Amino acid sequence: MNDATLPILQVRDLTVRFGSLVAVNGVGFDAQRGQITAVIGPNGAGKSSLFNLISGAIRPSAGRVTFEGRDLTGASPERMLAAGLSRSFQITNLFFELPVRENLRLAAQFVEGGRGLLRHVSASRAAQRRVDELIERFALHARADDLAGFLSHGEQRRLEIAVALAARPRLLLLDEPTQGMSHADTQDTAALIRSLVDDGLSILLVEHDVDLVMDLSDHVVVMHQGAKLAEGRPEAVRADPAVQAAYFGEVQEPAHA
Amino acid sequence: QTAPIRVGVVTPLSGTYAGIGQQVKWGLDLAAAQINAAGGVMGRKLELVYEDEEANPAVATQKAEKLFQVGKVDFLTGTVNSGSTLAVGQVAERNNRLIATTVSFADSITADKCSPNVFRVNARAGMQSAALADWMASTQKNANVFYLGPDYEMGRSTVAAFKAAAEGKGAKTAGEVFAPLDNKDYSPYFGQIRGARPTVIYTSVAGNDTVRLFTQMAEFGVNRNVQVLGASGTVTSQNLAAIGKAADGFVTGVGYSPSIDSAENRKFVADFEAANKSKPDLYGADSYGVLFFYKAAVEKAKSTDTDKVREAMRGLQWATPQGTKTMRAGDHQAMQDMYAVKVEGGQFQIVGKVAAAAAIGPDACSRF
Amino acid sequence: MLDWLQFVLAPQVVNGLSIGVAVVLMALGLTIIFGLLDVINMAHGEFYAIGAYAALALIGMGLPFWWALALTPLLMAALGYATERALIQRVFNSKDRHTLTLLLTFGIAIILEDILKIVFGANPMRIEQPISGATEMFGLFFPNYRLFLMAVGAAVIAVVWAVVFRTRLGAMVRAAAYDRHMAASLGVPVSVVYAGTFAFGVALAGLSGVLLAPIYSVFPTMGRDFVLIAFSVVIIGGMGSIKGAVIAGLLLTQVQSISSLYTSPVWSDPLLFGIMVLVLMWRPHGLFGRLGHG
Amino acid sequence: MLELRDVHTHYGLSHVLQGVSLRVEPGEVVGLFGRNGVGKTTVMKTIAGWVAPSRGAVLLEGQPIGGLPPERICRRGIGFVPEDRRIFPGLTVQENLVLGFMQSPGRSRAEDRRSLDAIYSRFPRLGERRGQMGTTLSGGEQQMLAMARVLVGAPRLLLIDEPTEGLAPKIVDEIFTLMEGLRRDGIPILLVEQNMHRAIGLVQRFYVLERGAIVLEGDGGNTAHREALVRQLAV
Amino acid sequence: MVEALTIGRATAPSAGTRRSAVRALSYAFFAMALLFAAVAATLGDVFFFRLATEALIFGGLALSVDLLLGRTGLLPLGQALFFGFGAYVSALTLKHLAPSLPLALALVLVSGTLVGLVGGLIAIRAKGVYFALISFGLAQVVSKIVFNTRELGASDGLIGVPAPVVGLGVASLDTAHAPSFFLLVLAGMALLLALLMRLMDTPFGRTLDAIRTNEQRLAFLGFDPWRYKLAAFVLAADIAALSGALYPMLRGFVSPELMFFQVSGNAVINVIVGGTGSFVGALYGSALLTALKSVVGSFTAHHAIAIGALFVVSVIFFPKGLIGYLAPALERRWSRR
Ligand SMILES: Nc1ncnc2c1ncn2[C@@H]1O[C@H](COP(=O)(O)OP(=O)(O)OP(=O)(O)O)[C@@H](O)[C@H]1O
Ligand SMILES: Nc1ncnc2c1ncn2[C@@H]1O[C@H](COP(=O)(O)OP(=O)(O)OP(=O)(O)O)[C@@H](O)[C@H]1O
Ligand SMILES: [Mg+2]
Ligand SMILES: [Mg+2]
Repeated sequence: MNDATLPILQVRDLTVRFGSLVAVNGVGFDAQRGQITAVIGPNGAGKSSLFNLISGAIRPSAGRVTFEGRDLTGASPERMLAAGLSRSFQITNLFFELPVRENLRLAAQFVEGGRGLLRHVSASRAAQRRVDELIERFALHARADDLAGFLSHGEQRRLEIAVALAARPRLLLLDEPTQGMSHADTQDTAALIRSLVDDGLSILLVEHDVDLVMDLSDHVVVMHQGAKLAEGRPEAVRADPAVQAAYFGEVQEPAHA
Repeated sequence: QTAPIRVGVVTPLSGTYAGIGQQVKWGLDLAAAQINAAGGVMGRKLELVYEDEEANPAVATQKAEKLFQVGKVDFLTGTVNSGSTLAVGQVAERNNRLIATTVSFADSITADKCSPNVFRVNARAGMQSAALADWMASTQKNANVFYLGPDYEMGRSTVAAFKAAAEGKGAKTAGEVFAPLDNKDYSPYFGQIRGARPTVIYTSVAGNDTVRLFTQMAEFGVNRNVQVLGASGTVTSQNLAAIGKAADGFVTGVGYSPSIDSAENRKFVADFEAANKSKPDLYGADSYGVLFFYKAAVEKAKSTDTDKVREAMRGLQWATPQGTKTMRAGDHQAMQDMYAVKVEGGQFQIVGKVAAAAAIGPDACSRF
Repeated sequence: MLDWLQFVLAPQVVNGLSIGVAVVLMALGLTIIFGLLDVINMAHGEFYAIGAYAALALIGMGLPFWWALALTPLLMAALGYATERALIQRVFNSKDRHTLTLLLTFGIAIILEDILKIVFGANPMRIEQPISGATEMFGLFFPNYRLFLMAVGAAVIAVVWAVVFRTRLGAMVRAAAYDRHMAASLGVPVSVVYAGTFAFGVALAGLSGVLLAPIYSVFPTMGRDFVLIAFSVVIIGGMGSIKGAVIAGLLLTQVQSISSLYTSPVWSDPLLFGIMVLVLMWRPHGLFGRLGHG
Repeated sequence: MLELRDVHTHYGLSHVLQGVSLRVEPGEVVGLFGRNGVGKTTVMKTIAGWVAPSRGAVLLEGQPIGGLPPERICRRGIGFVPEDRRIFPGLTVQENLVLGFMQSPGRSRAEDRRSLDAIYSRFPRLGERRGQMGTTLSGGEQQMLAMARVLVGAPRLLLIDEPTEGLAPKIVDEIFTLMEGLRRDGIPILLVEQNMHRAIGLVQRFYVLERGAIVLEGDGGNTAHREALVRQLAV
Repeated sequence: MVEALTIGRATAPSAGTRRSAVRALSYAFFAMALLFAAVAATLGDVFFFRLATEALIFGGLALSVDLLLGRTGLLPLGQALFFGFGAYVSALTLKHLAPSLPLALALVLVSGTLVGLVGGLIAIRAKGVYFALISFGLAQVVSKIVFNTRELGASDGLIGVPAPVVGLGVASLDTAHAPSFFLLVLAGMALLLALLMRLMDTPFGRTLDAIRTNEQRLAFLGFDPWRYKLAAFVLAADIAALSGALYPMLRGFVSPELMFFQVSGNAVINVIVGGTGSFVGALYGSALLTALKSVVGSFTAHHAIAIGALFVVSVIFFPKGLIGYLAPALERRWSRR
């Protein structure tokens, strides 16, 4: 099952409709193990919707999601996580009324594998270690005991990624992780993402920071109006005239209904 | 001894039965004032101590216990819903004191759930049905009765009691329906009632529900050419004004009516109206009477000691506005004449009477 | 069979309809206050009672019923406005708005009910029907006042709907309900909007009180169980949905009315509740979601 | 036009702004830069009236506005586009826009209509989705809506907090083009933006905020100042 | 979202001090209760013992409300259903099976779990206000059924429930003896409180806190919030039922009013006045309000106004409740030293 040559995630013909709007329309692609796959596209192209489908937040109208060879189409978020797939949110989604440390502890609880549910929290050694690791890695020492709601936007974005990472997933879905981060923090985050891959994690990334995408990713999927417009290596995608027209904006966008 | 005799009153001054609690209070206050003005009980004044029970047995027991233990009352009365009377009866047993209800009419209180510490001075449900069924049999040949009750235990048992009494006297049953307590609109049931073509409608709804039921029956013309009968609590002086003309012709069986034609009652009604700007109803009258019951018992026992007073109460005869009552020793149920009263022009008129001995029914208490 | 349709079923349906309109009027005030302000107004039943008593008092002063009908909603709006500004506003911005306002209005309900008891006494009272007589239609006997009630109810519902969804005022109110800061920064006078909305809901409750006083009696706790039905209607229809309140209100009263032909009314509450649970299982936010919030 | 003099702002006990002084002159676009959490948004909120300054003065054309409720500040002509967009969820796109009219009461229906049409031709995407609920828009669409909503009210001064956050390059271009247009129209703007390299080309002057205080002020056109800015923020 | 959090605290108090302040206030509660017992026993009182016992029993109900409201973020408006259920099961057991406290409690626990499970399966699906109103409706329906069931005494309730004697090894404790029963209930509540406070420091308890703050995100952390909510609901039902089981031993009867909204509403009031989320606040609130009602009720028939006003005032001016103000005050004192 953990065949290293097999794509970690296979998406086939994924479709979801909201009323008459087809937000994701027959999208299919593979994400390779140990790589960064980026999904880009204009606003409203359906990227977050695609993430919602893959992570189990919404059920697809049609199509299939296969993770490490297992069919997980329409599975609930907690099953997805149990399978090894975790995500962050474009709109910060934290336990705002709980301290930073507790946000991380909750997220890390999963590494205990459901044991010791009724023992004192301090008995969850593995989870505690994981929390300390994350605080270290995301430089959150100074804010560890503050409520998450009191953090600035940028700090919250960082915590958002840390929380998604806590359960030690094998595939991490990041929805615009650097949104609202300062230039310096964006650079730090890029380095961090790279180090995660070095540690063996596979990443699916939605980003608008094109430089970052070109710099980081191994494979790029371009979405436009719900459908897949192109995919390939970053340079190839960037050179694609259709992508330029739809996304980069050098050419005027053709009128559409 | 000249310290006052303290009588506890646990009665609903708020909640669903606040209207009844009001009559209870008026009756008791008037009686206490008169007894004290006339020299009290064995030279001691009566002092009433009130507690609100919110028509909730759980609150009633707490308040009763408080009166017995902290208030040091010698005797307690005032409970309205039978649940409260039964529960407070237990508290009385535990504290070795006596209580009397002046309102609760569930038969069980002086039958299968009787208690040596509980007395009832008012008429119970069975007595009311007996009087009313008797009147119906004498005025209506081949009565065809439709029953409409509020859908809870009391409403149902009241209907059942009257139905048994009526069928015993040869009446037929056209149908029966139970509407929820606090029902808003009775028009959905009118279809059924019309279809059954009854000559008599008997209802055990009470209080605010009666106002709506009667208003709507008049609105839809359901009561045209039909005799409407009901329980003693169906039309009372509290809701009569609100019902208005729609109540005319209604007949019920009660143990008291302000129109009882006796000197005692005329004086009582006059005093009551002077004190409270309102006519007494059966609750006011029976609550008024209970203090004279207690007074007579204490004076007979020459003591306020529970055992002695209980002995004195058994078989005691005492005067009330509705005539002399006798406390039956076997089940602590007062015996009294029963009346059929009819509403005419907004006034209760007596139209029939059943003697106490015929109305009371058998003694079903086996605890003492 | 035809007889049954005409004399049993048809009157039942039409009577159910007149109750339905009454329930919808109540539910409308509740759902507007909830949908737009996110406040569960536990005192709604008491405001309904106050409406009836206000009319009673006005009529007692010698005014004709129609004047009372027109004046009462205005008085009630003033009362609602004052209540909101003096009390509800104070907890409105707390993060526990739901709970706190629910509890607050619960406290207000207790106080109001007792005040009514002190002022008017516990005994029931009644307002004479301003329109008497009945109309015979298709062999059906139908009181005129109920026909009037249905017409007024329908008109009020239509006006309310139009105001909330077809006017800028409605949009303003919904925006202020969701995000007071952003709305304020767009120039919406939020405090006034909140109080005005609450006042409007209270006025609706008061209006139902006056309209129903001639058929139902007037007493301090009159609103208590009526509001229960209104609550179930609002839940089934979807809290905050006007359409939902109307449809659920009419539907539920029909179910109650027709089921009363066949089953004991003991089952009327469990039936209502069963429907509520089933609807919520199928659609967790009621039939028509909600209008104020995401 | 707008001036902050030694403004201090607290959230409860935490002292976030510790003496901020800045100016925006008529017709001027001013940038406010700084790392995450230094208090940029707090400056905006203080001006817009979402939080009250605990000390110091906020002056609009010489008149104090510090501590006024947001609706009064808005009526004075200050339009605020907050960083998290704050689209009203239960409202359609059109209803969100129509609310913007509240900023300038007393305009005729026809004028409102015209400015709505103008906005739809500037943001055709919003026109297409005018009947859709505001929050079902994608992040970028929501940002456009937030900008558009303030613009329909024809504000005299704009506060814009991170308008390009999460937007595709093409839309970022559009937003900057839009802001350039506003600058040409002479509408003063106070802009918070992380995309410094783009923003520096737009602003005439800029401030750098650090731990609740201004640490650097510079001229957008001055190369030395620009280099100082980059140095300040890269460290 | 963020704005809403500003009021009051600037930085989160370190979890440690907050919890130890609450703990100190818990000790204080039980110390005061024992002091009360000592005074009342010397005076040979019975009424106040019973009243205090009743406050504790309803305090148990309030604890169950706090578990749902203060920790899990679910507002139960029908918790009296389980309280009344426990009371009826206990009364029937004592009356018809055997006058044994352990037997009654065991049966209540088993049946309470079942009923809680059924109720939970119905109510937990709903969120927010819907949950509140569903729980309310559930209690409404069941109380009406009890009110109409002749076998359960219908509106009259059941009277004549015997007070059992509890064997405690060498000694035995008569629940009819007011001081003994008070101490027994006090011990029971202390145990319950300790268990609950401990529970909140387990991953299970912390997950409930997380559900309150952001249920939707929890699913993406590998938890199924529904299961946790159901577990919390059943646990709360058990706590309410066990508290209710003690009631008939105290008063010797049960009546359908025990399931009415009044009781549910009072439990919520107790929690709010005492302070949500702290558990011991529920006990403080219950003690405070029981005492208040007993006093005010004797003065005027319009005590409802007094209670309503207290309610309005505490919601507006002290929304955090007694503990919500005492605990931080205590912390400030500690940190100054
Ligand atoms: N729940 C929903 N109901 C209706 N429409 C929706 C819903 N969710 C998303 N949409 C629509 O689906 C389209 C795709 O949205 P999505 O959030 O996936 O875009 P995106 O690619 O992530 O955009 P951005 O880069 O701006 O975040 C948008 O037009 C949006 O309006
Ligand atoms: N509501 C609040 N309550 C308490 N502290 C807050 C609140 N909002 C912000 N803060 C704190 O105030 C400081 C400044 O926050 P602010 O949002 O103004 O920063 P910012 O410069 O806009 O950051 P970013 O670039 O991340 O948006 C931060 O440390 C933050 O933790
Ligand atoms: Mg997106
Ligand atoms: Mg910011």
